[in-house]
Order: sequence, then structure tokens, then C-alpha cells
Amino acid sequence: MTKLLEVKNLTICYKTDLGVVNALNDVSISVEEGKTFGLVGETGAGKTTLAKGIMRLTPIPPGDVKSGQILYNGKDLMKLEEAEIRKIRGKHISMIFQDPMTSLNPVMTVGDQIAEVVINHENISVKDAYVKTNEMLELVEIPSERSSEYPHQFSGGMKQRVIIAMALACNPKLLIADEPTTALDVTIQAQVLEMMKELKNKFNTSVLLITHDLGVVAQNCDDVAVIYAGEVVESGTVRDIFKNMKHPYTEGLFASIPNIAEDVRRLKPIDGLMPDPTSLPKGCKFHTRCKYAQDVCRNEHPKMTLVNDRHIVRCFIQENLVSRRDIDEK
Amino acid sequence: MSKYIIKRFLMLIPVLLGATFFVFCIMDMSPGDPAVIILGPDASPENIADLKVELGLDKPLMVRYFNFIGNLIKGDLGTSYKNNISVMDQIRDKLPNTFLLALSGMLVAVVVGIPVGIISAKKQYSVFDNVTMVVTLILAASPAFWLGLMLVLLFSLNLGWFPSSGMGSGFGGVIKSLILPAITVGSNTAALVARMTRSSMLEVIRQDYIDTARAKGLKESVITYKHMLKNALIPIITVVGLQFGVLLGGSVMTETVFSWPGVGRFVVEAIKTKDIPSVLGSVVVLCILFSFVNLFVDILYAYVDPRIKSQYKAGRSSK
Amino acid sequence: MKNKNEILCINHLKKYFSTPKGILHAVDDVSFVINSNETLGVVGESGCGKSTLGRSILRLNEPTSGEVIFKGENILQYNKEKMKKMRSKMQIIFQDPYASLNPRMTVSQAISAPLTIQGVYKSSEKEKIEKKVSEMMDLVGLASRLKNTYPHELDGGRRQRIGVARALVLNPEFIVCDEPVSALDVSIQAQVLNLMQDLQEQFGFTYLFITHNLSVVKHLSDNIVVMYLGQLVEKATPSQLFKNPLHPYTKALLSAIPVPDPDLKMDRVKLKGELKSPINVKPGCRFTKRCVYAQPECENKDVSLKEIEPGHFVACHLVKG
Amino acid sequence: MSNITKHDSEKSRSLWQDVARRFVNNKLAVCGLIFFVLLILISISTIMIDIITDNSIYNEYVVKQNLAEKLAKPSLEHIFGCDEFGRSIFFRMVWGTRYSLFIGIIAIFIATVIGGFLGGIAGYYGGKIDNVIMRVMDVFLAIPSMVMAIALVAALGASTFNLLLSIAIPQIPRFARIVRVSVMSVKDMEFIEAAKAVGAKDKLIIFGYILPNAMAPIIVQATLGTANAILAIAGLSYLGLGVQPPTPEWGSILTSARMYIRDAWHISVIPGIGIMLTVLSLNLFGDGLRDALDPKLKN
Repeated sequence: MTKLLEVKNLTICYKTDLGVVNALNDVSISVEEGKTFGLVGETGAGKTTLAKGIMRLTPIPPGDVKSGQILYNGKDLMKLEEAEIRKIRGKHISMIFQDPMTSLNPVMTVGDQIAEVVINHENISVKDAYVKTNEMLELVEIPSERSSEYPHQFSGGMKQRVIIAMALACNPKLLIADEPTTALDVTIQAQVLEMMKELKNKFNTSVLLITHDLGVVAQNCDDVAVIYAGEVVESGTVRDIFKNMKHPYTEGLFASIPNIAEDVRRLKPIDGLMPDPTSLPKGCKFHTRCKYAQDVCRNEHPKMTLVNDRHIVRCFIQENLVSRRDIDEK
Repeated sequence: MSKYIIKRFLMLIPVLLGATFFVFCIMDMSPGDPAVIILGPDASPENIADLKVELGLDKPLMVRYFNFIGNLIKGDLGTSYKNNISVMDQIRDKLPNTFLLALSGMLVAVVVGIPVGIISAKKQYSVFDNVTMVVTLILAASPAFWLGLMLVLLFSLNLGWFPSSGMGSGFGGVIKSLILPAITVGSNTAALVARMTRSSMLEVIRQDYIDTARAKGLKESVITYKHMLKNALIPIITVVGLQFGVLLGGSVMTETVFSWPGVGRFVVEAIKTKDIPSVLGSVVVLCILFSFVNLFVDILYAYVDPRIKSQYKAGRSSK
Repeated sequence: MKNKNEILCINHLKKYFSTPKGILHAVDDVSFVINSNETLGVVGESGCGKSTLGRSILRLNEPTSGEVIFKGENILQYNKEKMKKMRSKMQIIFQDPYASLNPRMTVSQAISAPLTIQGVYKSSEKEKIEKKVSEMMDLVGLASRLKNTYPHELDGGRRQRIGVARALVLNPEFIVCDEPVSALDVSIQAQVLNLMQDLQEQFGFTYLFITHNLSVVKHLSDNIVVMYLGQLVEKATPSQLFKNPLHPYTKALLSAIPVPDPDLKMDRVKLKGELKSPINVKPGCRFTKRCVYAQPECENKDVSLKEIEPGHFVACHLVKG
Repeated sequence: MSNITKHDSEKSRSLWQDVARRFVNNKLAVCGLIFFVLLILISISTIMIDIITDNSIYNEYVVKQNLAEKLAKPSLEHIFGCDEFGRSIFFRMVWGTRYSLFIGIIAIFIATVIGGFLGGIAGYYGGKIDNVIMRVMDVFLAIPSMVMAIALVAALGASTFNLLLSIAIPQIPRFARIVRVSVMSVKDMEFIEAAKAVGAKDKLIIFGYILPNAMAPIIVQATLGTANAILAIAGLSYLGLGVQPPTPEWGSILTSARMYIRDAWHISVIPGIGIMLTVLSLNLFGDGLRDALDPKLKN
């Protein structure tokens, strides 16, 4: 398998009035060609920062990209000039944002907005660009006559489909979808996800799917990374994470969601709250909420440890420095 | 679209009726008997009574108001108490000058204010931005007529570039004499428009669709003009429309400073001589002018913002 | 059904709003019964009228018609004075933990406001109020040192605990929970759900639990009603509903849930078109336009709930009992 | 998110305390406030002086003509120079402070109370009442405020009290609009419903819940409105339609400035700077308040 995108040791922080927010700390992930990579985490974990960081859309200031590499087909995007990265955006890597209601320009017709990206990247006439636009609209099951309508004339699900059409119009290699269905109702979510899956297979696009919904990950992704407080705590194939989870945070996430398939009378939530990103705890970032935490967790920072050749975990339990036994037996 | 315009136009009628009625009532409250003012203090009571009947002053307020409106529609605003000249004729001479002044002031405000606001927003916290913000604060805080005095002091008296008063003749003469008054009238609004444009742009810059545009790989200049500006202009159009009323008010004072032959100076003179028909006529005409400018702005607004247009298509009124 | 202790009975409740486009049938002829100490889950997608239903029951929106019978009395006929007294028995927990708290009130003020408004204590009885507030904060798991903080200083989970404490301070019997955990992250969501379950066990509350989240509703409810465009389309116990959904809409809804298990793939029941709002509705089943099984009779004949098996009701022409 | 753990150990701050803290951090706004307070102190002290000295200082220095010093340039003796009647502009400006300031403040206070009441009713009850009130306000808004002020002065006659009215009345619909929008944005929030759900009465909801939360934009508009009112007062006085001579209002000092602009530039320049600084200080104060009240608006 060839790696299409490799993010290596990306660290991004934001300077705010309340202090420096360490949004991403030394994050490494890799997306393989033709695969869907899921990134799971809760609010404030750094998911959107990562998505924007890959596109080099981090607002600077207040953002500050401290270090890291973003290798796309082996080429480091961090080293590109602004003009060169613009050729990548929309053409090689596209992005879908969370809220379809606000992601489209309200004063431009949807057709113009799709055609714009085609004209920008493809060397074709304006007329052909609109032909392509109509094709794309039909592809996401929106009648092409509606291309001269404005975003407010579409429902939420249709808007997200317009955005998908726009993102795929130049046949990109990688699609970054940042919570693409969070703002949608469950039936609409299913439609949109299904459509994304079909188009992904049709165009052989790789997808980086960012979400907080474990169900969406299970049904759509090949590989998964779990992110907590700006750090990847566990990553592997979807089976590794869902069937053989190792990190206490991942376990906590699963225990927190009511299971639709079996009856659990009581949930087992993770204690406490996400740490303040302006003053992250020393040691393992999760130790404040972890029932297995020992002194070593409070003082040392765990390394990424291999479980198998794909599955890696950042936890001292895996490093055999902390034992689960004493707690579970109590 | 034409349906929208007609509807807006029809909605204007009750507003104008209300506004003119209010102004008519105010004027009616003014002390002093018009008949006495016209005939002088020595006139005999019979003459005064006769004139009252002739002027229709013996009738109740509502009757007089509807007579006034009826005459207004026919283009008759009565005659001045002072010189017996038709008020309409006098206003007809002067209104174009006031309109020209207010419009030029608006032009100054828009042509200077919007680009300055855009640059300030794009280069937030730069030297340009900081200087602009200080200058606009000072301009917005200065009384327009005083700014006029300062311009006269500097450009007419010290540098001798422009005439200090009156209206020149011929195209070049008019333009030359228009420059200082236009800057005077427009300066406050220019400052306001610049600040509004800046904050509106900064608001738009934060929107998700700008991220979308960036993610498409568009050039920054395309993003600024195609995506940001059109959205940022929507709130500014409303402000500019409302400011036209301020400009008309400001013209009154500026005309006095520069002896500009407009309605403003006319109305101030009329007030001082208690020439009620002239005051009433001028105020009513200014209100009508303002309302029509706002109507135009409303239409422009619908043109720029597709949400308003389709709201209307759905058969709803917008406000 | 009657042998259980029925606490709330809704009969033909309607709530219409007039909008510029026409009459919006937000809640249209809804009837159900809730037993004491049970939870009725209300599920549906945005715009189905589930929030309006909750608010209409509490008369926060005055219903257009129908009956809300609480412990044998129709509270819609209560006058202001009687209704005010009744309000201490029926409370609500809101969705948005940010908008549902007055930003100018401290935690203890927010929790004690219902006490003084209802006249349980006079505002001069500071000590009693303080004691009650401490008790409540303890109950919902808020540290007492937070008593003088303002909502903007707290996170969503804690704010929602304040919302719970405020609803419980008057010792109500029936509580409308309007998407109380939708705005929270999953780990916090589980904490609040557990809290609500514990409190129900401890005090015997009756919940009307409104949500769009099917797994949450399955987890908590004794009975579930599914709403579509202002009407109930199915009513069942969780196991009936999830094992044997009868209404095509329920089937579509259930099959759309992404299951957090890579080995379980659902066959999705597809829907046609998009959700419309129930404005100027025509007779017939409201789901017809989106239903893949729709028959001619669906278009013009109104449907009502009918019992297919004990406790399992459905409003569909195609399901024969 | 970020403020969760932080404040637990600290003493809790109310929203108003937060506002004050943010305001104090804004240097320009604080300068504006200080200047404005200074002007109020000047006004009050000159009024006190007049009462104590039975107007003798006023008569001697402010209104008494001294044609020997006619149009005198600024000097050590008369730091702002003299006007066409030889009166010290410095004294006239110091004594004139009260007119601009208090007429402006009182006019805006009247407009805020009346406009606030109408807008509040329209916003809270909505429906027909709202429609009627706002249509009437639309009628008033169709008259440019300066034009309306001029018409009012023309009809009522030029005096200080009439000036006050003619500044206040055109502002009423503006305040009504702002209060209405503000009340509407608060009244549908869930915490209002929560109060209704425990049986709170309308009175408590309006005064205890809605008003405190709807205050922010009203306070800001009142501050900025006062600045505009001061400009309008100066303008009307300049036209001779406001405060009448020999009362030393700033705008009226400028009335004669145009005539003597060739010989005595100081008459034009100095009072104008006074007006400008006053309005500037109020604008800075108002902008600072807005940013402090709603940090989201701050760019």
C-alpha cells in the first residue's frame, strides 16, 4: 500500500488572551491511497486544527505551526510557496466543512461556486466548466437546472451534497471531511455518507474523515486514529480499534455510548473533564481521568508502542510499566 | 423584481403620508398668526380675517392637511409669506443644488470609505490600519460645519485653491466650488463607512465560506473581491442609505458655511423670517427625497442579497 | 394499561403556528399516556415537532386544542394561579446548557430562583434557601465551591447539572427533558445520562425524554414514540421498536443509525426526497411522499395509531394487524 | 472549555466585573471616560461658581463685552483669544461646557426612556402591538433627524428647552428599534422559558430577566447617541436655531467665526476642537463599552 498523505510530528498552537492553546502536539498519521482514514475525538481535541493544518489553512496569527512535515505523495507541503500550495488545494486535496449552512457563499449561485473551482484548476473553457458543474450536480443527485439557485434555496443535506460536488469537481486524490454530517439529521447523514462512499470508490479518492461519532467511523473507515487533547493516543485498522482497543480513553469512549445492539442498563462514563488546553497536564495527558493512572503516568510522557504492525498505542500499560490488574479486581 | 419595486413603492405611501402629516402638525403649532405676519402688525382685523379665509386658515387641521396634500400632488406648495413667490418655484431652483451636494458628499464617502475600510481590514493592526482608525475617529467626531470652516481656512484662504463660498458657473466652476462643500458633507459619512466596511469585512473573513474558498485554492485577491466584498457590502448598503438622511441634514449646515444656493440655506432663512410655507415645503420635499433614496437603496439591497429577493418571490414582505 | 399508575395523559393535543407561508401543524393530534416512574422517549428528526410537544404539555406554548391530563385533571383548563402552583409538579430540562441559564445569575441564584418564585421560601429565609441549594448541588454532583460562580465560567456538563438541579429543586413528579445531552460530548453525555437515571430511581420521577439520538432513547426509555411531521407514527417498547420496527419511517430511521461495530452492516431502508415542514397539510399519510412502499390509499386516507401487538402501535395503512 | 479549571480556585467574577476588567484594559476607552468625567466636573463646578457668586463671574468674564480686546489673538492673557465682542473664548468655552453636555445627556436620556419603553413593549409582546408601534416609528424615521430637529425648532421657536426636545424626539424611533431587537433576541432564550416554567410573572420576567440581559446594546447606543446629540446641538446653535446669544454654547461661538475667519482664525479653530474632543471621548468610551460588553464583536 502506498501512503498518499503522511503527517509527521505536526505541532500547532494558538496564542489567545488566556494563554497558549496547545491544539496539536506531535501528531503523526498516514492516509493510504484509496482508503478512508477516520480521526475520532471530542470537542477541542484538535481535529479541525489538524484538517486545516494539512491544507495549510491555519490562521496565522493567532495560530503558529511549530514543527512537523506534511508529506503528500512524498512532497512536503510545509515547504511549498503560497502559490504552489494553492495549486494543491481544491485540485489534489479538497475539504468538506462541518456546517453546510455556513460553508457556502450566500450571495453566489451554487453553480458559480462549483464552476469556480473547475475554472481555477482545469485548463478548460468557461462553458466546459459549467458542463462539468452540471455533471457534478447530477452526480450528487441534484438536478442540474438548480445550478443557478442560491444556497439558501437548498436544504441542509442538499447543501452538503453541493459541497461534496464542489470538493470532488477536480477529481482530487484526497478528500478531508471535517464532521461532514454532524449538523444533519440521521437519515440525511446516511444519505450523505453513502454518497461519499460511492463517489470515493468511483474516483478512487482517499478520505480523511474527521468525526466524533464512533458509528460513522465503524461504517465508513479502514483505518482509525483516536485523538485526545491534541495527541494521537491510539491508531490502527478499524478492527484493531473497535475489537481490540488498548488505550483507556478509547475504552472509555466506547463505554460512554449507549449500545444499540445490546442492553446495558448503566453507562460507564469517563470521569472528569477534558483538560484545559492552555495548561495541559504533565506526563500522560489522560492521566487526570484515567482509573489506571500511576506515578509514572503523572510524570513521564508515554511513547507510541506497537501492538501489532499497524496498531499503536500511547500508554504505559502497553509499555508494561502500569498494570490494569489492581484496578479491575477491586 | 418589478413586483418587488412596486410593492416597496406602495409601502412608501402611508409612510410619506404619516411623515408629512407630522411635519404639517409641527408647523401648525408655530406661534404667530400667518395673516398677521403677511399683512404686518398694523393691519385691520377685517383684513386679517379676510386673508385667513383666503388662505383657508379658518378650516380644521385635517381639512387643511388634505388641501395641502392635494396641492402638493399638483405641484403647489403655496406661496411664501414674505415675497409672495411660489414656494415650489424656489425649491425647484434650489433642490438640484442640494441633491448635487448630498450626492457628491455620498460619492466622497463611498469612494474613499469603502476602499480604505477594505485595506484596513485586510491589513488589520498594520500602520495603515492604525492611522486610518485614528483619522476616522477624529473625522467622525468633528462637526461637519466646523470641518467646512477648517477647509475654507486651509484651502481657500491660505492656499487659494478653491473658492470659499457660492456656486461657480459653468461645469468647471461648479466642480471647483463643489469640492470643499462635498468633502465637508461627506467626511463624517466617509469615516463611518470606512469603519463599517472594516468591521464588516473582518466579520466576513471569519465565515466558514471563506475557508471553503481558500480550500478551493483560489487566489487571495479573488477571495477578497469575489467572496468577501459582496457579502461585506450588504450591511454597508443599509448604512449608506440611512446616512443619506444625515447628509441632507448636514447639507443644511454646509450650505450655510459655503453660501451654497440650496434648500438648506433657504430653509434656515425661512425659519428666521417665520416664513412657514417655505419651511413646510422644504422639509416635506427633503423627506420625500430621503424616502425615495431609501427606496432605491432597498431595491439595491435586494439586488445584492439573493435571500431578500427570493423571500419576496415566496410571497412574503421582507420587513 | 390502566392497572399501572398513569400520571400523564395527552389527548388529541394540537399546536398550530401561523407563519407567513401558512398554518404550521407543529403538533397535530397527538395522544399518549405516561405511567408514573417511567420514561417515555420521543424521537424524531429536526422539525418534527418534538420540542413543541414538550413545551405544549407544560403550557410554555399554549396548545391550540386537546387535553393534558395530569393526575386526573386537565391542566389546560387551569387558570393562571392554579397553573402556577401546578408548575412545581412539572418541570423541564433544556437542550442548550448555554442559553438555558441566565448569564447574570450565579449557580446558587439559578437553583434557588424557583423556590422564591413559587413561594416555597421567602427571599428573606436565606439560611433555608442556602441549605436547599447545597442539598441540590450535592445531589447533582456539583462541588459546593461553585455556588457563587456564573454559568459562563463553567463547562457544558456542569451547566447541564445546574439545569437539572433547577428543575428538581421544587420536587416535581414529571420532567420534560428536551434533548438534555445533545450538546454534550459523549464522555460528558454519559455522565449526565447516568445522573438522570440515578435520580429517577431515587425519587421516582417520570420523564418525557425528547431526543433525536436513537441509541440514547433506547437506553433510557420504557416506551418510545416516533414522531414525523407533527404526528406519532409508532409507539412501542424499546425492544419491540428496535427488533421489529413496523412503520416505514421508523425502519428508515433505525437503519440509518451508524452502528459502532465494523462487523454489523445495516441494510439501509431508503427514503425519497427531503423533509418538508408540515405547513398547510393535506389529508393522507404525511410520510407518503418519501415512502418507498406508498400506495394510492396512503395519499388521501388519514391514518391513526392502531395496536398491532400488545403495546405496539403504528400509524400506517400498509401494516395490517 | 479553557476556563473550566482555571476559575475554580479563583474568586468568581460576575459578567459586569468581567466587563469592567475588559474595559479597563482598553486604554483609549479609559481616556475617553476620564475626559468625559472631567467635562462633567467642569460643568458642575461652573454651575456651583455661578450659584455661589450669584453670576458675578459669569457676567464679568463670560458675557460682558470688551470691545478693546475685540478679536484678540490667543495670548498669555487670553489663552484661546477673544471673540468679536472682546470676550475671552476660554471663559466662554468653560462656561459653555454644560450646555452641550447636559442638553445632550438629558435629550438622549429622554429618547432612551421613551424609545426604550415603546421598543420594549413592541419586542416583548410582538404581534399587533409591535406592528403598530414600529409602523409609527417608520414614519418618524422617514424624516432625516436633522431636518426634523430644524422643523421642530422652527415651529417651537429657538430656546434651550426646545432645542432639547428637537434633539430628543428624532432619536426616539432609533432607540425603539434597538431596544426592540435587543429584547426580541433575549425573550426567546431558553432561560426565559425556564423562568416561565416555574411560574414567574411577566413583571419579573421583563425586569428581572430580560432587561438586564438586553441592556448592553442600549447602553452603548446611549453613549454614542449622546455624542451625536452634542454634534447636533452644536450644529443647530451654529445656525442660530439653538441656544441663543449671549449664552456661551460652543456651536454658537462658531456662528460668528465664519464672518471673521480671515482676521481671527482662532474663533473658528478652538471651539471646534473642543466639540471634537468631547465627541471623540464619548465615541471612544462607547466603542470601548461595546467591546467590553460583547467580546465576540471585538475584532
